[in-house]
Amino acid sequence: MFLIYCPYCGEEREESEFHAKGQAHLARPADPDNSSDEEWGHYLFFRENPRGIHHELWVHAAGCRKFFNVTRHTVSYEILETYPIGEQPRVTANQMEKPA
Amino acid sequence: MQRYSGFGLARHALSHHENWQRMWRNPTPKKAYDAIIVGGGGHGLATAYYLAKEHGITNVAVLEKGWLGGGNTARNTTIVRSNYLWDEAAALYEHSLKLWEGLSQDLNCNVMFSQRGVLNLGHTLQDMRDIQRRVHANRLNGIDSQVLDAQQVKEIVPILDCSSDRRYPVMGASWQPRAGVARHDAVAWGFARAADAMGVDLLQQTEVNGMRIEDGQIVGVETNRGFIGAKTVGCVTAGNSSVVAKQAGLLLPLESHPLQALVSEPLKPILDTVVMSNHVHGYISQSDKGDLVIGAGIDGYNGYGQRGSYPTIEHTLQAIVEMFPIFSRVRMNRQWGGIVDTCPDACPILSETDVKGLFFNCGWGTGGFKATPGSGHVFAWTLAKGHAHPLAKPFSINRFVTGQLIDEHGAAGVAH
Amino acid sequence: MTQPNRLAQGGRVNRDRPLSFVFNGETYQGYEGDTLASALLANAVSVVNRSFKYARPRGIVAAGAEEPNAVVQLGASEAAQTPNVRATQQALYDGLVASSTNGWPNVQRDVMGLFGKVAGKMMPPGFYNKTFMAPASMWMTYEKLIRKAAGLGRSPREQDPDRYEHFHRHCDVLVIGAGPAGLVAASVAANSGARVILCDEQEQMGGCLLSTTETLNGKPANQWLSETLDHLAANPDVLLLPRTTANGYHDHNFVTLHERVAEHLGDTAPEGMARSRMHQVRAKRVVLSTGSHERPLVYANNDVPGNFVSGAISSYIHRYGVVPGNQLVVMTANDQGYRCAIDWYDAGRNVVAIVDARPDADGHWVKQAEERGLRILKGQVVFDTKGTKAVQGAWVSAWNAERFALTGEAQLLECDAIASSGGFSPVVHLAAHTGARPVWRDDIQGFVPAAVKGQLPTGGCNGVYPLHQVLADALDTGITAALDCGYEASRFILPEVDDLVESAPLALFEIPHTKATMRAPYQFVDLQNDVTAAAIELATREGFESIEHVKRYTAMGFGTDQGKLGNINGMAITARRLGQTIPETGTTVFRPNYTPVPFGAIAGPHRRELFDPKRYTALHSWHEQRGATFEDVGLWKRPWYYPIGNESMHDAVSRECLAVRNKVGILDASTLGKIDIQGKDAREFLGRVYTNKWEKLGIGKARYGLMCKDDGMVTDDGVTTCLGDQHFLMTTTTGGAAAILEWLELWHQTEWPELEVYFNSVTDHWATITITGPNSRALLREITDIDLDRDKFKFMEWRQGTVAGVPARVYRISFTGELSYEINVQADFAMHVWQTLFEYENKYGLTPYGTETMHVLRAEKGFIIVGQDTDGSVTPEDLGMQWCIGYDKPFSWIGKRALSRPDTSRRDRKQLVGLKPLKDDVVLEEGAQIVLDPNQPIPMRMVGHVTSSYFSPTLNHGFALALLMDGHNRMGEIVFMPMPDGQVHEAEVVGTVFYDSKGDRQNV
Amino acid sequence: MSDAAIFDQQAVADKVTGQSPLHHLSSSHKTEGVVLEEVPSLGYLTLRGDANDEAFRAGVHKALGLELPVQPMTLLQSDTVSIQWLSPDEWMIVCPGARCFEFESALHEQLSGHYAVVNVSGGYTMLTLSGDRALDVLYQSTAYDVHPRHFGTGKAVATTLAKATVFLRRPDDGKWELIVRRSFADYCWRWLVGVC
Repeated sequence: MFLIYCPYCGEEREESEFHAKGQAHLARPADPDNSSDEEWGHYLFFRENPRGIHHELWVHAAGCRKFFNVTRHTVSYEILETYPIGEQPRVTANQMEKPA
Repeated sequence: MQRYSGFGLARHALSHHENWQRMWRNPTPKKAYDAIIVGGGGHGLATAYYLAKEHGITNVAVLEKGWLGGGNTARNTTIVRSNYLWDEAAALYEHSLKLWEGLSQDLNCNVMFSQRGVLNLGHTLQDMRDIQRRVHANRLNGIDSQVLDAQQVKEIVPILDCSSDRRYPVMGASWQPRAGVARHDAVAWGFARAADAMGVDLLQQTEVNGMRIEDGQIVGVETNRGFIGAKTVGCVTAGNSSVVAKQAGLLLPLESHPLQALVSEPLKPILDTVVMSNHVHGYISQSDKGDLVIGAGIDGYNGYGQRGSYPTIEHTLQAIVEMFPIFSRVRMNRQWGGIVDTCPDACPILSETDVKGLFFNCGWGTGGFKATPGSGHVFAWTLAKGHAHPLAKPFSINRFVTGQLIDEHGAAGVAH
Repeated sequence: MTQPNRLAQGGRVNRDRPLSFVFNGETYQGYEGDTLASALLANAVSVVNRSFKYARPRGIVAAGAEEPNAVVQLGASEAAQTPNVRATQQALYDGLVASSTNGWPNVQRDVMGLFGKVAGKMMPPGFYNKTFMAPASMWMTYEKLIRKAAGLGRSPREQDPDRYEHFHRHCDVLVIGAGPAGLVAASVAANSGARVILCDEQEQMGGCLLSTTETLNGKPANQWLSETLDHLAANPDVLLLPRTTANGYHDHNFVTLHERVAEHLGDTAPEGMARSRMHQVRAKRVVLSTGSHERPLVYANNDVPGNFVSGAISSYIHRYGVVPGNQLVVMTANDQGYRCAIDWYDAGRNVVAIVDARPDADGHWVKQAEERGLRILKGQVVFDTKGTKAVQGAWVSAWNAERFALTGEAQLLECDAIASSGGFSPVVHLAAHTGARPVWRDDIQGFVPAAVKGQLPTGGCNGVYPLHQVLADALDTGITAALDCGYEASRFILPEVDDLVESAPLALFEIPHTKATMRAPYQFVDLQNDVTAAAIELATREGFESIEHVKRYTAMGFGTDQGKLGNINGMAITARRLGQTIPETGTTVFRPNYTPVPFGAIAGPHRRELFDPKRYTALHSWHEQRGATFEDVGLWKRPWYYPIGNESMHDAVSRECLAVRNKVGILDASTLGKIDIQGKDAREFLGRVYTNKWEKLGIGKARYGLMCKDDGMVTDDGVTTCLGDQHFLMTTTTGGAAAILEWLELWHQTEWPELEVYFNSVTDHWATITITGPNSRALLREITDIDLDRDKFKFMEWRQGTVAGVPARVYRISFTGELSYEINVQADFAMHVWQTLFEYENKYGLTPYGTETMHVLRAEKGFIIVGQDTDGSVTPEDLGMQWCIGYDKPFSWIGKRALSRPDTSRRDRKQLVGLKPLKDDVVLEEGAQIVLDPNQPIPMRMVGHVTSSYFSPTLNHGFALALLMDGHNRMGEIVFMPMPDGQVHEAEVVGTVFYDSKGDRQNV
Repeated sequence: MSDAAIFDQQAVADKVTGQSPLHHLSSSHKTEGVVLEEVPSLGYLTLRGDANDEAFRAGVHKALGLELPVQPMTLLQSDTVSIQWLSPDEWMIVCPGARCFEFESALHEQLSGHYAVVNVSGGYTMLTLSGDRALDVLYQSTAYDVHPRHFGTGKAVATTLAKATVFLRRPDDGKWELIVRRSFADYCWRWLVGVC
């Protein structure tokens, strides 16, 4: 079970207080009405699903109710950072070219 | 291939079992094959088997990065059933169930397919509406399926607590008598042995780490043992499908999640059928060895770790004790996790891709084991003909663009 | 009663407290402090079980968690039956009743044993997969027979009378294993100020110190042990947990500990006490001081009762005062075997010989043995056992290690016990639970834990064995743990111990036989699953080259002991057959649990009424008193219907329906989700999350809204009210409340943070009482100060005032099609308002109704229930709700784009229609599938299904809603529903509104 | 002041008494070392706003006579009112039920711009836990670390209580406050009694 640092509460909390919400930084097409079916389909369904560094969205459901981003390794399950919505990750797969 | 039989076993016993042949060869890779299957799990091995058997294509290699059947084939709860809601899914799983019914004889390997029936319990009015809907659809699709009331459920599973004062009393169930369980490892070994016998090269410890694509056509794969050529490549890598797809520059509508299961210590026979509850959220059967084999839902986050969170196990056993209070003193022996590749509509992908000659068979999510022979059968057809088998056609990747999803969520319950 | 193997003195048992127990129907005596295993051995009970596959007689081989054979059925009563209890870990209590799990008619004379002898050769690994295939039709019969032989113990048939507790724990340092290493590490960390938990699976803390003859500070180990434990116990920030097994090590240093609180006290826990307790521990650092397991050696017939691992014998002597025999042969490849022989000799029994596979051992313990005049056979091995139900002798021969062959003449040493030691395996199981593969170390011929953040293996678990080194290693570990947790490390003075020189161990796992492996008598590797060296050899012959394949093919390590004794031997044997080293062969993966844990302990208090929360409205006690039956909707308990006397559900619902249509009904609608929305962009936000328009909704008005996900599928609906220009109250479905609030926050926080809006749940705050029916205005008028004039308070408006003296908001909205008022009051006052309304029960014919009547009434009006009439594959257009879609809204609201995808814009999608059965008395079955041609063969082409279906007492016929392919273009057509009994129901496709299609009644 | 629609929801006629969500159970439970009690009929206000906005903080101070806690997981209290930090833009105000509208109005009086005050008094009830074994009850009920070293006086968190949620507060050394949702109150009470 994970121990997740909530960037708003400022401390590590048990996984049972959170919900995982999938891939982070998903961009809704800026002009949906003029986006193609492919673009819309990709936005809705297609995901990176990496084996390794994953940027993902979580919500502190039983705590402060805030959404935030987590950079986590999907094999070791190590959490490398958490950061508020609107910020970019400091740890990325490119920096961490170590194989899983 | 050396035939297996009771008589053969006796003969081998007399020679102290010193003359058994290998189940499969350990070949060195050829430079090129007519077709390559990436992934030596149940589905991949079944694909190779049916390619050879039904389509006469035997110049085939199965590339497995670890050991045969070592992924989800080795890490599931062995349930086989076909009572899916939507026509497309029901047809595919029923096709598979029919293959299961003759599989031991076909492969000359007893996969111990035990048709002991599966109950899907209903605990709320909406559960029962969903069950009725699914059973009606099953019946008109030619699938054995019926609705039982709580009393009938109790007759089939006397140890199930059907009393009305439970938090979620049993209101009824759907019942598929032809469904059951099978011996998971033997399925992989049986397909492997039969495919090998027809000339398929099973290459273990062979990891694909690149796809060679020329002018939009696949021409082979890069592996830790060098380049291996083929103009037809079928990827059957379950939880790792997104990783393999990325090597071909493709993105898939998949997320890989840990799915956990557990077994009790072995017990004398006490549970003769498979009991699943979507609402209370646990499912259980008893293996031929006596273990209670128990599973539940997937963890919410993406993971390739073959392990999951403790709360999932905790909730699962709460569900089991809620349904079977007499199991409170039975002990959990071991838990494990698989990596399930889930699709947004809880249905698989059996599909061509934008790369000519490159096909994907993935997205089986939590329900892949039961589909093993059917999946291999239609995927082999697809690889042999170069386009989707009629049963595979609705499961194209393109459905996520057109919106023609086959949404088995809820309708099929926990899709195991 | 005598205990022939009990020493006159010694051991840590309390001879003043004799305990009586029953095993396989015979009554025996043991002492307080015994385990069931030590008591059985004291009473010279040698056969405790029959093996799983070959039904061979089996005895106790070990003294702890690694025991594979002594797995028994416990319990004097049916409810207390406990299967598969390991006798070596079960404390003896007075009145304990246990029996062997296999053996018929009894464990001494077992019919299956005969079968095993005759047919054993026919049962190599994988034999099931090679047989029972013909004829195919017979398989299920064969399987029944196979299953009869399955299993060890049996499940109880009655409910467990005990309860189980859960404790959440947090600490700086969790120390697992209270042997010398754990005690030192815990003491150092605790002295430094850290919060420490120290657990140990045994009845008493101390680990090997409980049975060692070594001295600490020149005194028996016991003195240092009790001083150290006393010191730890006195520290308020230290939690000592004996009888507590760390069974699972999960991510981020989350460890589950199972504390057996009352299992040693009796069949059931004493009043007020839990049977066991799960501690869920989150630790900053985890010290693994789990020690090591001694490996037995693999030789022929090494399963005959009387074969032990050597350290177990020392444990039985020192801890329980039990010597399990008179004549001992020791088979060893290291100095441990000598210690066992010395203990045996010092206990006054005869050591026949120490057989040492090494040609030249001369360490401290060897000298000690020589001083006692013990016979030592160097460069020799025990390769076979004489005896079936008890050891009668050991076959010994010289051997050549390099050629792996026996060289000399075999000689039989008569004895009644054989102790073997092949060396030690660090207990790495926990360290492997989070996925880290153990690392092989040649110098200790064993696997040690891989380096993992936050995890500190020490002592035997880290491959450090001599006591003085263990203590030093643990001191370092304790300091590291303290520093890691931010404490300044404290001083800790290690006890002085002798540095005893040991001779180098030999890497020995299996012993050759005079016959080839396949022809030799069984050489057991995994005793519980009857896996032999020959089985492993056969597996490799058949092409199983991965250790995982070997494990799965032979079932090695799949037992309840998870191969603690056998796995490393099995890997070594596999490696030899494949011509590989052990590290090349690799390990299998250890998984939780370390030792099995009862389901009940894991489930904890979350049972029966506490399995899931039951959510109640403020009016629940009234519903109960009125005799309502309840429906589960999400976690809520909602009144389903209110039967009077012996009324059937059908009659009750008919009565309730007619009351609403003709007089007035009352419904507790408090479970609807309610979200308070405020901010200058609240209106804009509503426009983005709902399909319809909101910019013109005035203060005092309410509007129905439909919500989609971005795939265009309907996900929720409800009425939203404009309270102020920037203040709205949204209602959601009962089941969707929490998810919709999170959904709104998701979009606000991640996509549109620039919109100024706040969402707050007020679901629990407001109680909602719906009164509906032609008499509702007159009824409400009796107790409100709100002007209910039809033109002043119109349909889809709300007013503020008092109802029954309580401040209230009243909404004039309707889910029944009748004149309706929804009275919202702060929940504390709901009961008062409700009861005041019931003062007018007789005057207006006020009738409480439940969800079933609500469903009938809303369906008569064609109002959908999201989740019943929709299933995640239905668009607003499919529902025929184009009136609720703002195609021309400036912002591309959630779900809009998806509606123009090729599949969602198809004209022949499944669409919501009404169905009127051609026979009035037919009520279609919900879920029934619709076909156009009832005479077609199976598989039939299905074109839709019935989503809602009821009998309407108002219309006096059945009616239904259905999703039907191209349904909107099929009005007037007849469709068919073939039923399992052969009947085919026929129905006409009609509109979805069955009653008051102009909507006059709600506008009166 | 926003245009939010507010009214005195507590202003009931004399004969009307409110009913706590635990009215059907006994209002206190005592076992060895633990006292569990309900404090019914308190006033609860959810406050939303920008903690970085000085005017907002000042307005709250003026309205309630208390600083707005801006440090995560802190609780500030006076004789009549307490404010619990819930998130960077959300606070829970607890006061005597009869004064709830007074404080609600005062807040609207003092605040402006983007903020919200929502009366949620009907939605919650407060349980208190005291006694030597109170910690043992909490250890069994929440995965949050309630050890005094980690959970000092003046701390307050939103976390889980068995399968429900709770606002857990430690207003003074001898007492724990548990604010639970109305519809879950029966479950929470039964759970706590079960583990006492």
